[in-house]
Amino acid sequence: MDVGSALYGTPLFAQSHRVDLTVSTCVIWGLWLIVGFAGLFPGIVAYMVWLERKVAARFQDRIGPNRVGPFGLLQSVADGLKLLVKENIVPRSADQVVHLLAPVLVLVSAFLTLAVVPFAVGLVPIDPPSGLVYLIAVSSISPLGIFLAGWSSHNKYSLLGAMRAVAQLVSYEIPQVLSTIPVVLWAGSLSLVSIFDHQVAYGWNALNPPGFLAFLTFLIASVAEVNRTPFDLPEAESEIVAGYHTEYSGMRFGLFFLAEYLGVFSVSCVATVLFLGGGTPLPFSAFPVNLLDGSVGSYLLVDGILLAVFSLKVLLFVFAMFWVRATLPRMRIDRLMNFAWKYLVPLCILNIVFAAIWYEVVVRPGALTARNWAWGMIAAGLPVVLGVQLVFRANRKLAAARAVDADWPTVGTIAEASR
Amino acid sequence: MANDIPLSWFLYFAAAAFATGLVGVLLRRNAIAVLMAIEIMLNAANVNLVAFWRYGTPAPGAGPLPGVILALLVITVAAAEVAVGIGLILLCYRRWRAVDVDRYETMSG
Amino acid sequence: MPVNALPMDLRDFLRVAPAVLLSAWGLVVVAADLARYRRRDAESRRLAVGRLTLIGVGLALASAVALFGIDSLAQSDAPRLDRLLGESFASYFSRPDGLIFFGTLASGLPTDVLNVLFLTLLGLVVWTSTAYAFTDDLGEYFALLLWATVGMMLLAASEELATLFIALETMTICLYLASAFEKSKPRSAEAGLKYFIYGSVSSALFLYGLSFVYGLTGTTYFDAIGRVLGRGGHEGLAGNLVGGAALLLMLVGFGFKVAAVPFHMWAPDVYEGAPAPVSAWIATGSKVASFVVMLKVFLHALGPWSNPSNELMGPGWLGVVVVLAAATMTYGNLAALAQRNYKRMLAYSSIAHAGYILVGVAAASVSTAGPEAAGAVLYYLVVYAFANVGAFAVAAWLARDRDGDAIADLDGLARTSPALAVCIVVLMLSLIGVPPFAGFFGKLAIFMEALRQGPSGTRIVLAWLVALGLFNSVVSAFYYVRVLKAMYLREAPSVGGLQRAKSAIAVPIVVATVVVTACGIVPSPLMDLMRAIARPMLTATTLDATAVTDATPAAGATARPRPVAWTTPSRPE
Amino acid sequence: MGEVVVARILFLAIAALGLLAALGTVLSRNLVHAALHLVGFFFCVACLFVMLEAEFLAAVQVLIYIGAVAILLMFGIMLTRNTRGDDATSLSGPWRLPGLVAGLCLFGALVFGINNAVSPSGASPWAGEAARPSLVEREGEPAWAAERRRAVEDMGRVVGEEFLTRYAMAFELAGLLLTAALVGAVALAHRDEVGAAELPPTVEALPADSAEPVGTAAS
Repeated sequence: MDVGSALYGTPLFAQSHRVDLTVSTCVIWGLWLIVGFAGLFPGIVAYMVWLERKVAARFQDRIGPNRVGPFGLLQSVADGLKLLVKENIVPRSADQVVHLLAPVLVLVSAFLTLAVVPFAVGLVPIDPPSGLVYLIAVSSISPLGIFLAGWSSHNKYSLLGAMRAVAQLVSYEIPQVLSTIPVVLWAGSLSLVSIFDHQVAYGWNALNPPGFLAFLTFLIASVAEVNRTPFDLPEAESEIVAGYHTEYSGMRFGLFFLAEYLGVFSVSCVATVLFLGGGTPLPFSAFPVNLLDGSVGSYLLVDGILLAVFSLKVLLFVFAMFWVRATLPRMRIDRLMNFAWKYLVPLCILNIVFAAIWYEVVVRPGALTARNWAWGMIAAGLPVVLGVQLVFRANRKLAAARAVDADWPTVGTIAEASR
Repeated sequence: MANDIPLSWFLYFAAAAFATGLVGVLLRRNAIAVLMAIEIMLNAANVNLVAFWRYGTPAPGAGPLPGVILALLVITVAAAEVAVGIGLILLCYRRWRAVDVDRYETMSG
Repeated sequence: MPVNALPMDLRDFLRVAPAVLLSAWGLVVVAADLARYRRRDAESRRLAVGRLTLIGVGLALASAVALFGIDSLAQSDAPRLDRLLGESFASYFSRPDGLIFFGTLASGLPTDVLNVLFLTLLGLVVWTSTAYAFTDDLGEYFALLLWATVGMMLLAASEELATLFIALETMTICLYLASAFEKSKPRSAEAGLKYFIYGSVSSALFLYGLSFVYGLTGTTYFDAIGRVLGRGGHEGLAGNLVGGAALLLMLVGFGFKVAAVPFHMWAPDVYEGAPAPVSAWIATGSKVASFVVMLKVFLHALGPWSNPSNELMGPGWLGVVVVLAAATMTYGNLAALAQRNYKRMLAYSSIAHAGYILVGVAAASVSTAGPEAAGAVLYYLVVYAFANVGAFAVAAWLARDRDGDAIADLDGLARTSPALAVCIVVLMLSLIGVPPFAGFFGKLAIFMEALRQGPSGTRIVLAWLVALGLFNSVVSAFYYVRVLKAMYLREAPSVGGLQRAKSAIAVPIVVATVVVTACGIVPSPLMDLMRAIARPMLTATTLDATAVTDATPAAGATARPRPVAWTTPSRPE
Repeated sequence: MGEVVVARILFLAIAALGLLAALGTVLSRNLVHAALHLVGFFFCVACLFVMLEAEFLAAVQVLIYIGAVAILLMFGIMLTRNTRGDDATSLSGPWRLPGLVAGLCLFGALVFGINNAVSPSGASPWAGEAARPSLVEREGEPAWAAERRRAVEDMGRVVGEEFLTRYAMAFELAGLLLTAALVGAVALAHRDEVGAAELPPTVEALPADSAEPVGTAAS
C-alpha cells in the first residue's frame, strides 16, 4: 500500500467533524494530488536543477546548459527523459524489494511535507491543528529511507554513506525542531495557517531578535537536513564514492534526485511560512490579506499577490542554497556533529527563553504597538546577543581545554600522527 | 455519524497485535527481535487506550483525555526502553559476539 | 483561543521536594563527576562522588523529615503549625484529602514515612557502593541510583495509573541500567539484559491490563476506579472476563516486579550478576515500592474485586493471590536450600519473602480490621528492607575482598571480625523470623491478619496458608543457618580471607542490625505508625472542588467519598 | 450510510495490513525486514489513531516510532552485524507450533472477553454497534462531552494543558526518565579505549565470513 494514499485517505474520515465530505472537497483534494504532487512540484524541481546548473555556471565563469531549447530551458526535460529510459541496474546481491522501497520512502517523505504548507489564503491541501508536528513527523521518515538504501545496496560505501546520513539527519533534526518552538509559542498554535495569521498581525517572525536567531538555526539545520553542501557528507563523492546512492541508477536514482530537490523546495517553503510571513510582501502590514471582502475577485487578487511573493521568497532561499553550494567546501564529520550538538542545540534551548521574553513584552498585550515592539527589541535582543556570545565562548574554551576530539578516534590518530 | 466503526473492532485489532507480540517475545531468541515484539505489545496497548478514550464515558473527574495522555507517556517510555535496550544489547554483543538471548548462560542454578 | 487550564497550586511542588531535590542532585553528581573528579585516581574519585551523592541524599532526607514533621503537626497540633508557617501554608498542609497535583499523587504522612524509609535505605546503599570499585562511570551510576529512587518515591505516592506507569518505568529503567554497570564482568551485562527483557515484557503485559481497567471504568484514578467497580455488578472475574484478564495481566506485571513465582526467573540471575549495591536496591527499594503500589492498586482500586462472591476460589483476585503466595514462598525457600552462592541465596530468600508479603496482601483485603490490616505488610516491608540492605552489604564485602560471592567465602568470619559476625547473625535470625528480632514480629503480624478475618469462606484456606508459611519459615532456617555455620564453625582460610570491613560495609550492617533489633524489642511504635499510615494511604479520596464540578450531573450521587474495599458489597443473599 | 461503509472498509484494510506487518515482524528471519515490517505496523497504528480522531497522537507516533525508534533499532541491528538470517534470529523450530497455538488461544480468550465485556462505567457493552460519543454540540450535554470535543478539535493544546497541570508530575518524570535513559545508555555503550583492549577478543570464534561489510541480504 502506498504510504501517501494512506495518509491522505484517512483524514477524510478523521476530521469528519471539521471537513465535510462534499463532492467539491473531493475534487479540490484530487486536484491537489494530481496537479500539485504529480505535475507541479516535479516541474518545479526540474527547473530548480536547471537553475542550479545555471547559477553554479555563473559562479564558475561558465555558461551552463545552453544547447537544448532557448537558454537550455528544455535541458530538464531532456534530463528527465534520459533518467526514465536509462537502464535500471540493481546489484545482484542487493535486497530487491528494499532497494526499490528506499527511494520511494525518501520521496514520499519530501512530498508529504508539502501537504500542510499554506501557499496562500485558502491554498493549503490540509490544515490539521497539529500541522507542525505532522510536518516534523513526515520529514523524519526520510532517514529511514536513506538507511534502507544504504543497507539494501550491499555495498560498504553505501552503508557508510547511509550511516553518516542518518547520524547527520537525526542530529540536525533536533535544532530544526527546537528552532520552531518560538514560532509556535508566539502563534499559540501548531497549525501553519495560524502561524501565518499570527505573522500577518504581528510582523514576520524573522524580524525580531529571537526569531532571527531561530530563523538562522532553522536555515542551517534545514540545509543539513536536505544534505546540501556544506553538509553533503553522506554523498561525499571524494570520500565514499556517492554514499547511499552509489548503487542506484536510472529512475531510482532519479527518485533520490527528485527527493533532494523537492526537499530543498519544501524547506524553503516551510522557512518562508514559519519565519518570513508566507506570501505577505510587507513585514508589518496585513497588506494583501486585508483586501479580502468575500468576493471571488478579491480572493483571486489576494492569492495572486501572495503566491507571487511566496514564490519570490522561496526562490531567494533556493538561490541562497545554490550560492552556498558554489562557495563553501564540505565540512568534516566530527565538526558537523559538534556544530549540531554543541552550538545549535544549546542556542536553540536558550532561544526558547528569549522567545518567552518577546512573547511577554510584545505578543501578550494583544496587538502590535510600536512602543512594545521597541521594548521587545531591547529586552529580547540583548539576551540573544549575550546568549550567542556565551555559547561561542564556552565552546571555544572547551575546545581549548581538549586538543583532540576523543569521540572520533580516527581524527585523533591523524592529529597525533602529525604532532 | 450514528453508526461508526464499533469499539470492539479496535479492541480485536489490539488483541491480535498483542498476541502476535507475545508470540514473538516467547519464540524469538534474538534480543533485538524480542525488543521489536515488545514494541508491538506496547502499541497494542496504546490502540486500546486511545479507543477507550474516544468511545468510553469518562467517570467524574477523569479529565478530558486520560487515555491519550497515557498513550503519550507509553510512547515516551517505549523510546527510552529502546535506547536502553540497544545499549544493553551492544554491551552484551561486545562480550559474546552474539545477540542471542539463549547464549548468555554464565549464571544458572 | 483561550487557555482553558485548571488552576494549579504551585505549592504542590513543595510536597514532592525530596523527589525534586533528588532528581536535580543526580544531574549535579553527573556534572561534578565529569567536570571535577574525572582526573583523580579511582579510589579518591569514588569516595568523592559517593560523598557528594550522600550529601544529596541527606538533603532530600532532611526535606522529607521536615515534611513529615509538618504533616504530623498538621494532624496533631494544627494551631502550632499555624504559628509556624502562617495561615495559608498551614491550611494548605492540613487539607484533609492529602492529594496533590489534581489527585494524581498522594501526600501527607504515608508518603512522608515512605520517603524517609526510601531515603534512609538509599543512603545505606550509596554508602555500600563506595566500598569497592566495580565501575568507572561513577557519576552516572550514582545518578541512576538517585533517579531510581525518585521513581520509587513517586511510585509509592501515585494515586493514578498514568503516574503509576511512568514512575514504575523510571524506577525499573534506571535499575536495568544500573545492574549492567559492572563492565569488567560479563555476568553484569547479562544481568542487565535479562532484567531488561523480562522487565519490559512484564510492563507491556501490565500496560495492556491497565488499558482494560481504564476501559472498564473510564478513569485512571485509583479511588474512582474503586468507586466504579464497587458500584457495578459483583461478579468479579466471572461476569467480566476481560476484567479478569486485566486483573491477571496486572498481577503478572506486579508479580514480575516483586519476583513472585512463576514470574521470578529473572531474580536470581539479576541479583547474582548485578553489583551488590544494585542488587540490594533491587531487592529492597524496588520491592518496597512495588508492594506499596500493589497494595494501593489491589486494595484501593481493585478492592471490590477481591472476592465479591465471598468464596476464596470464586471470582476475584484473592484466590489467585493466595495461590501465588503459596507457590512463591514454598518455591523460594526450597530453591534457596540448594544455593552455594550468597547473592543467589539472598535472591531466592527474597522471593520467599515476597510470598509472605503476598499472604499479607491477601489477608488485608478480607481482614476485619479494615485498611489497618495493610499496616502489617508495611511493617514487614520495612523490616525486610533493612535486613536485606545489611545482608547485601555483606555481599559487597565478599565482592570487594574475594571477588566472588560464595557462602564458603565467609568461612571463619567470626574469628576475624567478631562484632560484625554477631550483626550478621542478628540479620539472619531476623530474616528467619526468630524472636526477639523484628522479622518475627513482621511475620507474626502478617499471619495474625491472615487469621483474623471475617468471611468464613476464606478463613480455612488462609489458615492453611499461615500453616504453610510457618512450615516455610522453618525450612528457611536451614539455608540462613548455613551462613552462620560458615562464620562460626569453619576455619578462616590462611590467605585471602575477608579483610577488615571499612565503614562503607560496616555502617549498613550495623544500622540494619540496630533497626532490626530495636524494632524487635519494641515493635509497637513502628507497628502503630504503619497501621496509622495504612488507612490514609489506602483510602485517599479526592475532595477537590474541580473533580466535583467536573462530574456529570448524574454522577453527583456517586461522587461522595466512601470506603471501598472494606465495605463488603451487599450481596444477593 | 455510504460514508460509514467506506470508513469500515478503510479500517479493515488498515487493520489487516497492520496485523500482517506485525506477523511479518515476528516471523521474518532477516532482522532488517523485521524492522521494516515493524515500521509498517507503527504506521498502521498511526492510521488507526487518525481514525480515532487523535491525529496529534498519530503525528507523535510517526515522529517517535518511525523517526526515532525504528532508526535506533536499525542502528542496533547494524552495530551487532545481525542482519543475516541465521538461526539465531529465526523462530526456534520445535516451539513454533506451540507458540503460535498459544498466541491464538490468547487471542481467542481476549476476543471472547471483549465480546462479553460490559463496562461498569457506561451502560453499553463493548461489542456490537457501539457508536462513538458525538462531537456535535448539543444543549444540556454533560461537561465531559464539551471537554472531549475540545480535546479532539485541538488536541495539541489540550495535551499541553493536561501535561502542565494534572499530569505535571508524570510529565516531569517522563523527562527524568529520558534523561536517565540517555545518561545510562551512553555510559554503558561508550567503549572505553583501555577496557576494550583488555577484553578477550571473542567468546567464540567469529563466523568466517564476518569480515564482510555488515549489509547482507538474506538471499
